[in-house]
Amino acid sequence: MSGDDAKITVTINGDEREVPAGLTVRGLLAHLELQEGTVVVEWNREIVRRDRYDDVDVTAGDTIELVHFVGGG
Amino acid sequence: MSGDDAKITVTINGDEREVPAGLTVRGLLAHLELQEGTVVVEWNREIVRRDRYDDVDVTAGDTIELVHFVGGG
Amino acid sequence: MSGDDAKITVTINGDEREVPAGLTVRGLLAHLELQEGTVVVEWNREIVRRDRYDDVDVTAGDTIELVHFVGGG
Amino acid sequence: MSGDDAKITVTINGDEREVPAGLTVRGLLAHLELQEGTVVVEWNREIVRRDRYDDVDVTAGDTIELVHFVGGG
Amino acid sequence: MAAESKDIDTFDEPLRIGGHEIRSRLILGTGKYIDNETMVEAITASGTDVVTVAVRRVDLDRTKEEGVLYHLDPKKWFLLPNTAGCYTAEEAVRYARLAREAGFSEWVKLEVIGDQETLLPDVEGLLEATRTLVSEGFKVLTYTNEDLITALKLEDAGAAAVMPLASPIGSGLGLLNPYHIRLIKSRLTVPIIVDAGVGTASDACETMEQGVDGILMNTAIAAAKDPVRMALAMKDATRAGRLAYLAGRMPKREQAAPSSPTTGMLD
Amino acid sequence: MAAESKDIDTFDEPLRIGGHEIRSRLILGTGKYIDNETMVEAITASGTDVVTVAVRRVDLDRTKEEGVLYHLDPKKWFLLPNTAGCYTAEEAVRYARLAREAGFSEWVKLEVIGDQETLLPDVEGLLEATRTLVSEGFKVLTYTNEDLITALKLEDAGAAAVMPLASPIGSGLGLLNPYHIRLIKSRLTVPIIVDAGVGTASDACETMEQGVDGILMNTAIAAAKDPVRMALAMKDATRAGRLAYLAGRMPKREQAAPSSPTTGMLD
Amino acid sequence: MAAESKDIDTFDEPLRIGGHEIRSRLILGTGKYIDNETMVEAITASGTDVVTVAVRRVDLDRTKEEGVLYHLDPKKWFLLPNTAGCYTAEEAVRYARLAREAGFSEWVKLEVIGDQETLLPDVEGLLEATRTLVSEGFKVLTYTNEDLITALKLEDAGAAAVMPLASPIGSGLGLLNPYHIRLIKSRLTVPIIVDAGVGTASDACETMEQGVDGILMNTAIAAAKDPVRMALAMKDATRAGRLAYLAGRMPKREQAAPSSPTTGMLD
Amino acid sequence: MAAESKDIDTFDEPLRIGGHEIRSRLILGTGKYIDNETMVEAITASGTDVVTVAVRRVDLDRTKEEGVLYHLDPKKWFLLPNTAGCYTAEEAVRYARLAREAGFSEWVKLEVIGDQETLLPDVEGLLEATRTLVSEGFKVLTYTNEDLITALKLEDAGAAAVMPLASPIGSGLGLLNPYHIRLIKSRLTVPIIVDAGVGTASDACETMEQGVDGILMNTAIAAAKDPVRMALAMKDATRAGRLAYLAGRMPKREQAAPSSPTTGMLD
Repeated sequence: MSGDDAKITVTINGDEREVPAGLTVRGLLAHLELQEGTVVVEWNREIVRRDRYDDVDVTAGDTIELVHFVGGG
Repeated sequence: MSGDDAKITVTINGDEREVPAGLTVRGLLAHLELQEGTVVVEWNREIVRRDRYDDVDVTAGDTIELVHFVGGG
Repeated sequence: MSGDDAKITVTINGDEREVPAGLTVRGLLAHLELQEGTVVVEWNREIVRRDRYDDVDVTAGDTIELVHFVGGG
Repeated sequence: MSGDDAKITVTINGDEREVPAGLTVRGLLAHLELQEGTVVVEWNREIVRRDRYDDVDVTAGDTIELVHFVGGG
Repeated sequence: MAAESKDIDTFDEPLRIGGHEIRSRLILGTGKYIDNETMVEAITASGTDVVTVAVRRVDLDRTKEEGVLYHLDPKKWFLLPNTAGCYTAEEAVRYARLAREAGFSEWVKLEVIGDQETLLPDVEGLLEATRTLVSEGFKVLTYTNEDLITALKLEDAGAAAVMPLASPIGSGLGLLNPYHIRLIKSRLTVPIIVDAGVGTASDACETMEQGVDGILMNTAIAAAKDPVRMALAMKDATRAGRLAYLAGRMPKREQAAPSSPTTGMLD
Repeated sequence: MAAESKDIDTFDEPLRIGGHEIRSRLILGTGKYIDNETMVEAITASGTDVVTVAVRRVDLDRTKEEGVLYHLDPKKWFLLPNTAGCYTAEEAVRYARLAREAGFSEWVKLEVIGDQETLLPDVEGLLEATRTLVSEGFKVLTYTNEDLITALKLEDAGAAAVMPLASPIGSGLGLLNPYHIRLIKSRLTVPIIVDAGVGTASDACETMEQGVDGILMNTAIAAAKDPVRMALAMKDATRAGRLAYLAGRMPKREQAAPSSPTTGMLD
Repeated sequence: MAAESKDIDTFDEPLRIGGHEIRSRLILGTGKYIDNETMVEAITASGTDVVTVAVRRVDLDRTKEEGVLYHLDPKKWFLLPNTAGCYTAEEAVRYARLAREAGFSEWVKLEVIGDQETLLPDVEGLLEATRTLVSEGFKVLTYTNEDLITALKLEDAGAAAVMPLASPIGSGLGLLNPYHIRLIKSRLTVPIIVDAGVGTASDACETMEQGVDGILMNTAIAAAKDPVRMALAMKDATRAGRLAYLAGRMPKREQAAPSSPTTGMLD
Repeated sequence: MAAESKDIDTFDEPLRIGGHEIRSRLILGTGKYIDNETMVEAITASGTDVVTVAVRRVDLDRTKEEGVLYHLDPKKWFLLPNTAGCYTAEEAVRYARLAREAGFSEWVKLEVIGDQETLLPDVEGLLEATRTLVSEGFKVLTYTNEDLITALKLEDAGAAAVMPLASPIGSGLGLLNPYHIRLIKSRLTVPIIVDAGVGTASDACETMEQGVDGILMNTAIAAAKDPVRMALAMKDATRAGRLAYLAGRMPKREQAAPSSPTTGMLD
């Protein structure tokens, strides 16, 4: 058997979600079909620069916030 | 038969009314149970002074206005 | 002696003035060096249309108002 | 010669003043002809209760503030 | 009331209209009260000396109680009849004559209304009616708008007092145009009594601060949730505004200025 | 004064600050009067129960007459010391302690000024000083600006009353921001006393109509041409505004509404 | 100016008075400018289509340059003669006839002044003169006060436009009485052009927001420190007020309402 | 737009905040529009160079279209992120850092809200967050209240611009306190941009006439019946107010002054 379909649970934008194990932040954004340019990633309360998307691994129990700009005054 | 119960029609405050024939203004006020002190009489567009109440006869077709003071600003 | 230099006195815009005798309204405007187009003539309280400038003679004692447009609100 | 007329210098309400040596706060108020009831005494930045006027000695170099109520909004 | 009287005597003089002297500068209407008891109580609380009344047909079919004289003692209050509801000079003159015949006085509050929706006056009608009534010996207090020119003409016509509005009758919008009210007061010699539009106490106070001689109101008191309490408020507010005008207010400053001494501070 | 008292008892309840009960809703400052006689006469005319005083150095070289206690009987008026002129929390606390030592009470009107030109409060300093003084058992009436958030924090800090300004001290510009004053009143439970900026009677009347509990003023009376008459005007105006608020004003209408019956007119 | 025109065409329709169509809702007077160059520059900057002129005697002793026609090209601007300075209907009619004789049009801005100090109109004179001039075929734009009743009568008399004042001529006090201006607009069908009293751009903007059809001003521009810049400001302000009126403003709220989403906040 | 540009170049200089230059003095929020098309059309009509945006969670379950970047081209408009919805300094700082990470700039419109009902700022939180963000190299535009003292402290703390409110966010109550806005402008050197409360064009015009450097609004346009037309009105009104301020308004006069010559009248 392979670990390909292994899942971990992380908290994204306040909701617990199952995502594939072994993803980097870039992998997570791809998995969620989010276009990198428009999203900012906060990983366990720490902002992840775009140039570090490949260096940061998403592991079980992580708390991730994915934010962008919306209309506001 | 006597004329005691003879009636005439006059217009008082806009309404046609039957009143006994042969009344003076004073008699009319008494007939209508109006207290003289508080009412002003206009008889055929002419104001009737209190001291002339006995001199003015009410005849058929007369137009009479009986007014007094009411609350107003 | 000729009447060429005969003078008459008329009241123009409130002031008595001597002007040559025998002028028409058109002649008067020329005498005063006023450009016809911009002036309106009131002659003895009666407005003189432009087309009648030649018909109206200025005679002694006339009261003439010459008005135009000035800046105003 | 006696020390009766010995003087010390203290700062009262911002001005340096010579006052007799050996005064208590009560003595100082008397010396300044101030009526006790209406004045509050701050001695070296510390408020002196009325019942301690006899216990506090005024010594050279003390900074004393004597305040009262004046008209104000 | 001793204290009260002393205040007035010391701090203000009575209002004079024609020969008449009035101690209170507040005049009240008597319309629109929920009941006659409230009306009398409010009028009493207001301290007014003069109340207005309207001239209307006797209702021959209803109890005779409706007449306002059954509730207001003419010895206690001066009754000032109005010509409310009249849309022509002729009509207003007719009502004024009937009012005089009631025998209380030759005084009348003249109204000639120009428009049913706004109850704004018809100044042409006002001038005509004022001239007629003055020639018949009436003392005419004229309800008018804020127009100085009309006010000057009404004075020339012999009006005993000119009564410009603060805002439309019964609107409670307050003093919409203090500038024009001050203007009228500054140019006329007869008393100026602001009539109609006052909605609450500060409106009355502000109005009197313009220097006018008095205020006439009705709805602001009759339509308040608690008319008697509002009547008391209006009494105080009218006097407050008058006294403030006489006292002469402090100048306004764009900068602040301390109320306590800036000297004598501690080190 | 019987009539007066009856009015109050019937038409309004006393103002309660901390445990204290005050009958008049008008509080007066004692600064800037041309002379002490005028000050006492004006304070008396105003009917106030509470007057503010400042804490300053005794002038050792001048007559002792200057002390305000020589003119104001503490039995007749409650003396409320202020911290006017203080620019830091520490300074204000020092003045408050000295004031308390004078032995009249633990009440203080707290001012921490943030700018000499406008005398506007420093809200950070106010909050710090309020916390300190409350912890030392003072009853603190805090002069502040129109900011609701600061007012809520002052209440949390234990202020006995919150005193937002109508406009800058001594400006006489009147109630610049009724909206925020209403807002503060609607959200706090401690008494709201508008302090500073009132210039004339209608300002006081309008201020009380916002529903606040009282007004504190000084310059409007002291700098009026006739301070005593203005004091009387302010007494009436404050009460008028309060009563109007309690009475509940008529609704405003864009249309007019007749005060006299529209029926019963003649043909 | 392409963008400009597009705006107007898309967002507003032209003002129609009588048969005439005017693209700009701002009408300018031509008096009181420091010099003719500034006048022409300001008028040009304002984008107006119509300017008013006065009728006066030719000065026989001075240079002929004084006539305004030497500076204003009647092909570029519609010249609207006024009857300023006339105190009777008869006088105003005389000036109107002389103005028409100048041959530009039968339009006249009618003024009948009732008082030298305030320059307020004499409404009786206005009505008489309007009737006479209309019967002689004039198109009469009548300067009047804020009185609805007079405005209604002027419309009945045949006025092509009614022009109530914002405040007295040359005062710059702004819109003293928006309520009455709205009232007049709501009841008349002819165009309402507010004439006189506007002092700065926000006055013009607020005036147009009342829904009126246009504004006539003179002193606000001529007496500004920089008339040309103020003319540009007035052009923008007039259009801004008009567009805001047509756009329909947001409702006022006593409570706040966030402009940014309240959901999607981080934990 | 040639004419437009010429006007600006001739009659006003651009607004400078920090190093940045902005041609339009009107800044718009992007919230509360019925749809994105209307938002973009209104923003375009307004002529603004800068629009504010909020930072919120991506909605993982909804279409990706919701992001404002799908509708607003960052090359056309400078995007100014706000910290709306933050109730503490710490929270606001967190949002500001996330916003900067989006990579457009180090600019942020700082909000620290003190109360959910009124959305009024917490000045203590504002000061703390401003100091932190400035130390991290942010350019901070701070939304604050009308308090001069707080404004002065924000400037000391390094704010690039201070943005006092006209009235509460989304209320549309207009400029409640022109006096304090003028005061802040007169005492600070950084740009003053009035933020929140403007309801209609005349509010914007009057606000700019106080001499402030710009206006930020959202609801007044988004919640107008016709947002695009209102956006155009606001563009004109903002410029009109600015130009009127620069032009220098005529002095107000209590008396009238004729606009037409008083000489040269006929006999």
